[in-house]
Amino acid sequence: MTAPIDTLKELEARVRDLEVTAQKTGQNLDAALNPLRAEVDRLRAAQPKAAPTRWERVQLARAQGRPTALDYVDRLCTEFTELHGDRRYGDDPALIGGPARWQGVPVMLLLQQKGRDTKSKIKRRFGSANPEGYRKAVRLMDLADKFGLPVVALVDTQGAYPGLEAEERGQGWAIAESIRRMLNLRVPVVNVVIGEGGSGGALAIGVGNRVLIQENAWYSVISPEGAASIIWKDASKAPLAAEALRLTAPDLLKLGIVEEVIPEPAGGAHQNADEAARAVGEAVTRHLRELAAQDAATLKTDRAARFRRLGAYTETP
Amino acid sequence: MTAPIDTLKELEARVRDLEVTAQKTGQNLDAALNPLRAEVDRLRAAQPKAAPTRWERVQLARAQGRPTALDYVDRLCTEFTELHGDRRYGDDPALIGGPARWQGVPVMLLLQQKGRDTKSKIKRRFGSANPEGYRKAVRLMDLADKFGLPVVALVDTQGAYPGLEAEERGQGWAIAESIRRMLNLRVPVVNVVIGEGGSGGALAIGVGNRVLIQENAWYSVISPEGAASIIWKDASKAPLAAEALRLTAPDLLKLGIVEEVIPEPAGGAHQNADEAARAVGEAVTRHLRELAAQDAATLKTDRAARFRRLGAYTETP
Amino acid sequence: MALDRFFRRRRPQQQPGTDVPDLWTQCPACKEGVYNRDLEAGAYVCPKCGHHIRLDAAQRVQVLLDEGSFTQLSGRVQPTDALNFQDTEAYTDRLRRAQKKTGRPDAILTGTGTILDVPVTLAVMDFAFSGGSMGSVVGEEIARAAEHAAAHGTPLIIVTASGGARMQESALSLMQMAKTTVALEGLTERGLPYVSLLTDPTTGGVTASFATIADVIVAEPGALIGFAGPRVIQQTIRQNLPEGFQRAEFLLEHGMVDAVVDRREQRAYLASLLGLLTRREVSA
Amino acid sequence: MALDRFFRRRRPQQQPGTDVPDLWTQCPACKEGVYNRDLEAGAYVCPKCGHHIRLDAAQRVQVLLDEGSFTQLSGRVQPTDALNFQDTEAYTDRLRRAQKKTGRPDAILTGTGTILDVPVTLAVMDFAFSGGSMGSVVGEEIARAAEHAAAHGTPLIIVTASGGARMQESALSLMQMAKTTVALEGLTERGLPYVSLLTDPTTGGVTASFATIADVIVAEPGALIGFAGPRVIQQTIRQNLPEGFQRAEFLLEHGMVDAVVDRREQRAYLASLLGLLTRREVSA
Ligand SMILES: [Zn+2]
Ligand SMILES: [Zn+2]
Repeated sequence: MTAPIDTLKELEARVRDLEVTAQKTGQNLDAALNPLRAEVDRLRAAQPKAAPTRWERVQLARAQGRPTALDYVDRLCTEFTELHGDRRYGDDPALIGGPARWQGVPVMLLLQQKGRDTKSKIKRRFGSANPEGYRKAVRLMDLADKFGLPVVALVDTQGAYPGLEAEERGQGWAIAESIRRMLNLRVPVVNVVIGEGGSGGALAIGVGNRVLIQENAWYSVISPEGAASIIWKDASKAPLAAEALRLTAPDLLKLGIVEEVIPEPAGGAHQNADEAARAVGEAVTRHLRELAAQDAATLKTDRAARFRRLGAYTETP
Repeated sequence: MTAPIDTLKELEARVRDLEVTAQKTGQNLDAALNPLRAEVDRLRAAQPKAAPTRWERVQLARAQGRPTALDYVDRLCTEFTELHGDRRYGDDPALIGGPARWQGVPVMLLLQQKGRDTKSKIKRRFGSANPEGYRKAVRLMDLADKFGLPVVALVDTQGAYPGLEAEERGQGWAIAESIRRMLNLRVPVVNVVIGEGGSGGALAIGVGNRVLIQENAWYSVISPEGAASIIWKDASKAPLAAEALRLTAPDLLKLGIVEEVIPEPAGGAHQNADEAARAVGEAVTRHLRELAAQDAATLKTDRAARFRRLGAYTETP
Repeated sequence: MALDRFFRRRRPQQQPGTDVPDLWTQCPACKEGVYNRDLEAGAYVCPKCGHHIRLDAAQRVQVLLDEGSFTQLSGRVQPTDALNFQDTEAYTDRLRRAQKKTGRPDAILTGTGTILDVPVTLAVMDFAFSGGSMGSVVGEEIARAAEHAAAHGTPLIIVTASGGARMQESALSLMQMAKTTVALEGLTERGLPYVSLLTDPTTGGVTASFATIADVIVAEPGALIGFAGPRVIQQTIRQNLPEGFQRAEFLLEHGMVDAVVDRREQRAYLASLLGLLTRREVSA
Repeated sequence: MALDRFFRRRRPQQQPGTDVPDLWTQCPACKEGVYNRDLEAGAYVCPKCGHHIRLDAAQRVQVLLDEGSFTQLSGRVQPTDALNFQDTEAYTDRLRRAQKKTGRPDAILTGTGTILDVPVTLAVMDFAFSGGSMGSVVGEEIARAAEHAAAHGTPLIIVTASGGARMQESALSLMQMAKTTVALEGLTERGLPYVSLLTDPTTGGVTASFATIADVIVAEPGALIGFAGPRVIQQTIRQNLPEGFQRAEFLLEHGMVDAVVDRREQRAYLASLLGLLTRREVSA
């Protein structure tokens, strides 16, 4: 007996396989992929709307057609001026940014951008940044600080890029420096996890005054597949790992790691990007407005205190 | 009629040729070179001691066996802890540094190091730094500022390295950043041109509170050979260019570009490195002592004012 | 090409806003003929191939600023031959020739004006004057422009075009790299934006000082930008340089400039950018 | 090798300063036998091949600090299973096993002491405890050590040895990267030096946070140091990694660490360095 949900999973797996092939070979397979994607969307829309499991949320966070950072920027910002380069080595298309007006308010944007079609996904390494990306982020944060621009950072990455050259050029060093720079900003910082929040690569631009997360986004120290590989030596046990990792928005709210969960349209953000963007826009603008009342010193010390207290331990006398 | 000075010039030319060959081929020709060098030294010592021409001074600044930055450090510093790397890309052996005690006083050293034998000269690119060198200098200046260490910078380079990769990684950007960082330091900065001071590559670590120069060192916007190539399309006209460029220590003192000329032993610093080092050590220590009395704000504003006023122009009403 | 030569000879005499007597010009890149009226209306970008024709300082002001908004600051500072420089030609004669050719004391024009109503202080290097080389006058005028911007609370834009430092002033010209950096620090202290616009060519001491410490660095399409010149590098590495090396697009790829902006879009780009970067006071 | 295994089994039980019952140990690198007395006297560096044998936290304290100068700070903060983590083994059982093996609550030991009479605050990660993974306790103890150093005006030294963040605490362990960074800022504000000593292996979240923002970064010879682990990189690039990749010497060459210092010279190196970096007040 084949339930509709299994057909969907089967199709989703085929789409993923084709995307991997496209990435490996560099071929553009959109012609083949797009009809499959459309069918996947149709089946998803038809699914019953029970509260999704953790693993289902992970899949929603990765859903074909889920709005990327630039999809939100397109809907919420005017005058986005992308500034390029780390002034040292290169320009990373996986982590981009620049000044913009967010629903009219001047801000500095930092965006992990996965790409919208096969070609741009490959170019942007599916949002996995190289050290250059984090060093560009530091530079843009310097500008934000200098010109008093609040920072809005949209997090969406499975993690920093685990490449040989990334290691040669100090991936760990670049992430650490980005974390430190963000923690030291004298301007308001609002972060939103809009899809995947994978490990240090996500945290690098995730240490703001307010950390928000979309309803179906995830945020964890390791991807479910990575955890499954370590625990069970079997990446296909990812659904089990997703449960164990407590990586969903409601989990994170409970743990005090995020301030707010931003609702998504029924069936996920990809079902209605405009509606998803309205919710994200409203939440960020509301937090920016609250933070605008705080002075530079308070912004920094409150942010520091927020992260200083995170963690779970007991203490013996 | 072959005067001794011509024999000397002939031998010097042969030494240069062999060094070029060694550099090109990567072979170690010291076995052949060292006897020649010894003879050159002997002939030089025997020369009459008339005030050298500008071109003769340029040759003294390049004399085989002239003390390098590390030769001064060996004689004047204890506890020199070389710190490596720009934390971004690489470690440059042409521009090195770290904390040390300069005649007992804790300082941060920045050194353009040419190399002492053929092998190390090649490794250190004859003191021509890559962007990594200047970025390491910036990092060390950050540490100096943080820990209140005066900076002592020994300048000795024909210029920044004009390589393809140096351009790719932003040679101009790195030099500009180094100039800016040094100008902003809140600690005393003393610079000494100890041999060649070529162009922006020298200025990058040359913008301190007191700029000193050894008697036979030169400092100019372009090398005599470079200027001769541009003016006469003929690098062998370098002696003429050296005259035109007013690049000697006495010239620079007259122009207000340096505060003090440090005397060298008769015949040049290479005739007696210990004596040369005593004079450099004394001068730097004296200036450090004077600057120690100034507060951080004064150090920065005086340094800024020093460079703000340099230049020659008239003004119409 | 006769017309090409004619164009180059004519250009320095053309004053912006005056009637241009010759009817058309040959584009140095695609060799097509272009009506001068179209060139001027199109910011001196070849409408056939997009080539950005080199501008003198007056043309640059005309292309960037709102019409009639320019008020000149520079002009009183005059070069001198402090070193009595011995060359194939006396430095003073070289200067006189360049002054006659360009109508300015040296390779720099500064002033104030507006870009789409955004007030700015503007400094423009003039490549037509001795290859835009930076001597004491260029350094002094750029420093004064930066200080004017800081004192009057406007952003600063510097348009670079330079072969590097001016040999005939030796160490004095070298020091201008530090002088300009000192003056620009005043903008940082006041939280005012400084944008550099790198045009063809920008090399040497200018690249290694004020041009590259801007808050935002914009480059014109195709502009040659670097520290060492291509010939020097070729002599060092003894091989040919790759296609597009040291061009604006190459530098964008290597993370060195924020954007490569078509000259026809620069006004809109700069006005929007400066609007966004104008400092809002961070309370306390 | 039986002796090798025996050595590994014995090591955690050895207390520094106590008599070592077994007479010799096989070096894991050169496989030669070395007298334990010689090993201990030589900072656990193989006298035959120079291999730096991994140390547990107590051994590290013994090797670094002046004898008898150590006063422990850590020990009261205890791990909990906040996520009720579902694994092949309960997280609480894993913790109990590691605690029994090492005799500490978690993978960290902190305290104060002197190095050649220079007072320091010291934090040492213990790779023997769950691969030195960083969870809430490690983060909290490092933060407290940094705060202790800032409050008491001593330099801070952190010795890292870690496979990365602790999976069983998921996002809570991720947040320790930020927590430790916040606490270290207090040293910067007080102008106190922070030196990290990276030992074999240091990877993952530790490399991407406190380990690499030190004023001076020292590495032990041969130590594996990186963000992504070699296996993950190999899966990404689908080719073999070069010899020496991610080793201390490789990182020195790539500009990432200040020095690679032999363990037998670390005390002299650190004492001199800290003496030089101790902030002299800049007047006013
Ligand atoms: Zn054309
Ligand atoms: Zn051994």
